[in-house]
Amino acid sequence: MAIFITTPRKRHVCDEFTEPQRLVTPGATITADSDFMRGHGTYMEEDELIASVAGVVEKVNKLISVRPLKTRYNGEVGDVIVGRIQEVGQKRWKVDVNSRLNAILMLSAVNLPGGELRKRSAEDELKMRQYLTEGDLISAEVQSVFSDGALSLHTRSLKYGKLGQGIMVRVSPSLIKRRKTHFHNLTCGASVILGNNGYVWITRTPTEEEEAPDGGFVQNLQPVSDEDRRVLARLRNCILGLADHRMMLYDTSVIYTYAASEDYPVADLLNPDIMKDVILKVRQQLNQEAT
Amino acid sequence: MPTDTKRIQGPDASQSTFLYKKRANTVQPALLEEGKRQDGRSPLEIRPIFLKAGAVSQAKGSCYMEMKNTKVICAVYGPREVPRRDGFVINGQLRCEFKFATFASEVRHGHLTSHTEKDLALQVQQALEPAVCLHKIPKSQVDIFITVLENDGSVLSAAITCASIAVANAGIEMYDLVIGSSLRQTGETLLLDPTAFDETAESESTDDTQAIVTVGFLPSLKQVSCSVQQGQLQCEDSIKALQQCIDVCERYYQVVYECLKKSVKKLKSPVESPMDEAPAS
Amino acid sequence: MAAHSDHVKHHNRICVPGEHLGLESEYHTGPGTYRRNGSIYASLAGHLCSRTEVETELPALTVLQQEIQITVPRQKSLVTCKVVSITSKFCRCDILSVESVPLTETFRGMIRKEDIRATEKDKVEVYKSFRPGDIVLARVLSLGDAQSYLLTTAENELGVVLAKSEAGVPMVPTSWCEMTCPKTHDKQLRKVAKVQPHYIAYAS
Amino acid sequence: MASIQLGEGEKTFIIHGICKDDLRSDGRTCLSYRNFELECGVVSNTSGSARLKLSNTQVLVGVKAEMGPPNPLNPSRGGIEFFVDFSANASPKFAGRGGDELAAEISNMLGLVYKNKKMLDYKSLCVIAGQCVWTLYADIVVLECGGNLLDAIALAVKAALYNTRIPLVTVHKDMDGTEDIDVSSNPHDFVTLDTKNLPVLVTVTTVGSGHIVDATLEEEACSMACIVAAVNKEGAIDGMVKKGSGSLTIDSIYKMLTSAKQIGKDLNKSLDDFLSKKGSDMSSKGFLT
Repeated sequence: MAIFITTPRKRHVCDEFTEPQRLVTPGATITADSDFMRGHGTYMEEDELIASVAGVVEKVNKLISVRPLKTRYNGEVGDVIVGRIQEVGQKRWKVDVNSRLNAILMLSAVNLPGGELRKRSAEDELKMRQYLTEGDLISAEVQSVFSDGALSLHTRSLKYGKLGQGIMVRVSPSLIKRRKTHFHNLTCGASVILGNNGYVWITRTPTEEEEAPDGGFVQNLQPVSDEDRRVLARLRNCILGLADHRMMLYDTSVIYTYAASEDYPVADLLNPDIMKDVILKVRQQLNQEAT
Repeated sequence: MPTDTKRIQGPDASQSTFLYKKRANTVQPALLEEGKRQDGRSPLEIRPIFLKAGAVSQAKGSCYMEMKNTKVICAVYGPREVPRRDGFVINGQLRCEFKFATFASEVRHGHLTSHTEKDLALQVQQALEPAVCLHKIPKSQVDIFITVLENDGSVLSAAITCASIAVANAGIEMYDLVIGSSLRQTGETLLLDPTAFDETAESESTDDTQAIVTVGFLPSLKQVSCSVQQGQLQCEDSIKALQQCIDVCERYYQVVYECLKKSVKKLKSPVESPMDEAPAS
Repeated sequence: MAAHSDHVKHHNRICVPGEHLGLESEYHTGPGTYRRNGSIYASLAGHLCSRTEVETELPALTVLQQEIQITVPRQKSLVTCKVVSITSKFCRCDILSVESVPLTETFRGMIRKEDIRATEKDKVEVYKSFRPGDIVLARVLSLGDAQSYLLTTAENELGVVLAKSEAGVPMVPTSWCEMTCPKTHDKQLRKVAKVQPHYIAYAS
Repeated sequence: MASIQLGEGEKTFIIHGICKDDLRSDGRTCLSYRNFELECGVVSNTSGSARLKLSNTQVLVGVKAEMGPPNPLNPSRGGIEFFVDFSANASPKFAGRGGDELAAEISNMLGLVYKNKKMLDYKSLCVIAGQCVWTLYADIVVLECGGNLLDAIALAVKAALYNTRIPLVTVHKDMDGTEDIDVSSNPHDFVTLDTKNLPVLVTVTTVGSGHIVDATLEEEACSMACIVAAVNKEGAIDGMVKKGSGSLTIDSIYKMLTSAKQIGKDLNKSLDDFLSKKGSDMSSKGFLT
């Protein structure tokens, strides 16, 4: 089996890549006009509005803010996130959500096995590690944001809960396009959760009889079929390819990339040159649609 | 090497006379003419071993092991609480410390733990981990301290055997014992249980393969928990050497078994035979 | 805590970890043994014995080391501990022994306010139940977190078994929630344990 | 390694993929190696250097040749010393002394392999027997710590040694018999090292009942044991260590070693081809890629 060694390749800038309109660096003056209101990523000094992060200036009426190019996840209420349990504490789990601070999932904010409206007993408190333990992945919704920026999560809906077999990939949270839904059942037989925090969960779409409303506490550890596995692996490589080329992630871009990648075997997608071709195709397709 | 300022150091530039003695000599063959080794053993002969469990009275478990001039002592303490900084670990942990006494080898060892010693400690630890029922001692750690009193080759294998007996002696639940053995291959010749001389001896022709293989073996599970090969071997020879080592481990098993049996008996009636020497079959 | 009615048979055999003892179809696994591939193996070096608790069931194979068994606190085990500090929400203590086995090194434990007693949990106050220095009999609730084990005294038999007054004399329990100093006749509040005869061995 | 935690479901998914379907999460088969980027001569102040990027793992190796008194045990032989530095850039966990234990483990493994006299022509590194020899300091900086760190380091070390240029020295005898060392001032007077016998390390990781090479961090998290074998271009095993807290049967060790041997031969061939084409190339693209 041949192993290819290459010299480092140049970061390719796509021909059709248009530089964002107003790119600023920290310290750059955005405006000296005092009519505007100060938004995120800016500060005032001597009547001038100055950027505090590197990013794109956005203006909504009088409000000026800078959307950072690369950032940790800044949660907002209602966001769908995918997170990993870091610590089991007293009546709460600490969850890594790619944010500055670990998010908190209270025992009272989860659906426990045995009914939605069940009262939480002291026994549940002792069995917390049996429900969710260190390393487990969950999907959840942001319930509230604390004053220090830490998030409080909840999984009080059957679509949220513990995640079973599948692949988790990390991308930058700024690449996730905000949509009405972040749960997508794709036609290829897989489901993705594009977490607002940049964690993407790829799994097999469960068949109807499998879809048990248990919040994922009973895990199906049966082997996934070879076919499904190939689909998931392809999807993983596609999503990472999109992220590598700084393309926004949403259902259409993922579906297009998946379709475009089908000319190649899954493992070949690891080759940056092939991936580049695939992405180029997707870019053209998306541009065509936009016009 | 960092020096310990609290102790009186020898002169900076001192060297052991051993170094000069060695330089004067030419290459010594691993085997003497009549096919015997320097210490009179034939290549496939192992040294008699002496084991005594419970050699350190303060420790939870301990063992002393002697293979002619290789002398190793091991003490086991715990299980005790895992230090706070290590975070939550549901399973138990082994922590191993390996130290050569400063006078153990021909060249003096430093007081501080060297990289080699840390590496040996890790090897022993990883050799024992599969054998100890770590889930039975949740949130706890077991400390294993190994001191080599005299180093005449095969220290790693001796340390593994010694440590596993000490852990068993401490009454910590184990799936199996771990027995170590090693061999030295020079060209076609296999030297079982090599002495320090055998380990460094060179064969006449420099093209010959020269390797030391050490194995830790779980005799009941029939699995290998430690395997270190130093030097070059062909893939097939490497496996052959491993198999050879495993055979030696099985030969040691009876001695280890008797030693543990005696240590259990002694707990019942302490006036039984104080020494339990059992030469390897 | 083996009941005396058990039928214990000593096999007069010493075994070492990993030694094959018998088939799973013939025996149960008792302490000091484990099962693998349908067989039972020893996990300790010690004497082999089999114990039949119920006539109809298979006998359990056990390996006993003559010396005290190595133990660490486990879920549901009975522990003796010494109170180190109290706060309004919980009480911290050092676990001194597990069942009847004294530990060479202590483990950290914690009794939360709500685990102090079984009834009227909301009226419990930590300082009215324990004081630093008290010797307490407790049961392990769970392995807790990285810091400490979670303990409970929410049983009549559990609670303070030994407390010293300010005069330095062991106090005498007068009710389930009060102790008196025999020297100064000072009364102090405690969650007192109703000491059971078979627990005494553990606490001593 | 810089370990990560995985949930039960993720682990099961990875293990089934490897044992059942011979298909890993990124679409590779069990015994396929990822392609990687390699570049030689990246640091100007070294005698030889190389940078290697294997997916999320990135290492930089600089070799400095220095002269000094020899080890009294081997007076007429030069030597090589390894030092691994886990940059805190790779993970804040490595700040301070955080990476020391892992670093010692890796440098010991390399030391164990390079101790063999046949690796390098240590005799040619001798300037004046008993007085002055070359010592090669191979310093390894781990810039990014993804999976399969050990393999990446060994590959980069071999590339850096290929790239190493040792200044030409001549020894003069004075009238009174004392020897004088003269280092050539011409930068084009140098000798290179013979790296044809140098092995690469192949880590074969057991996952469930199968084994894989070039494991990712996630796959490493599913494994209890692995063997690290040094394999040279002929496929001989130049050293082997079992790592991790699991145990293996002799049959699986045999299978793993056979896989390691095959992969090692392929790796060596690819690397040698690459180096003979690009290895002495000193024009570096640097880090701005």
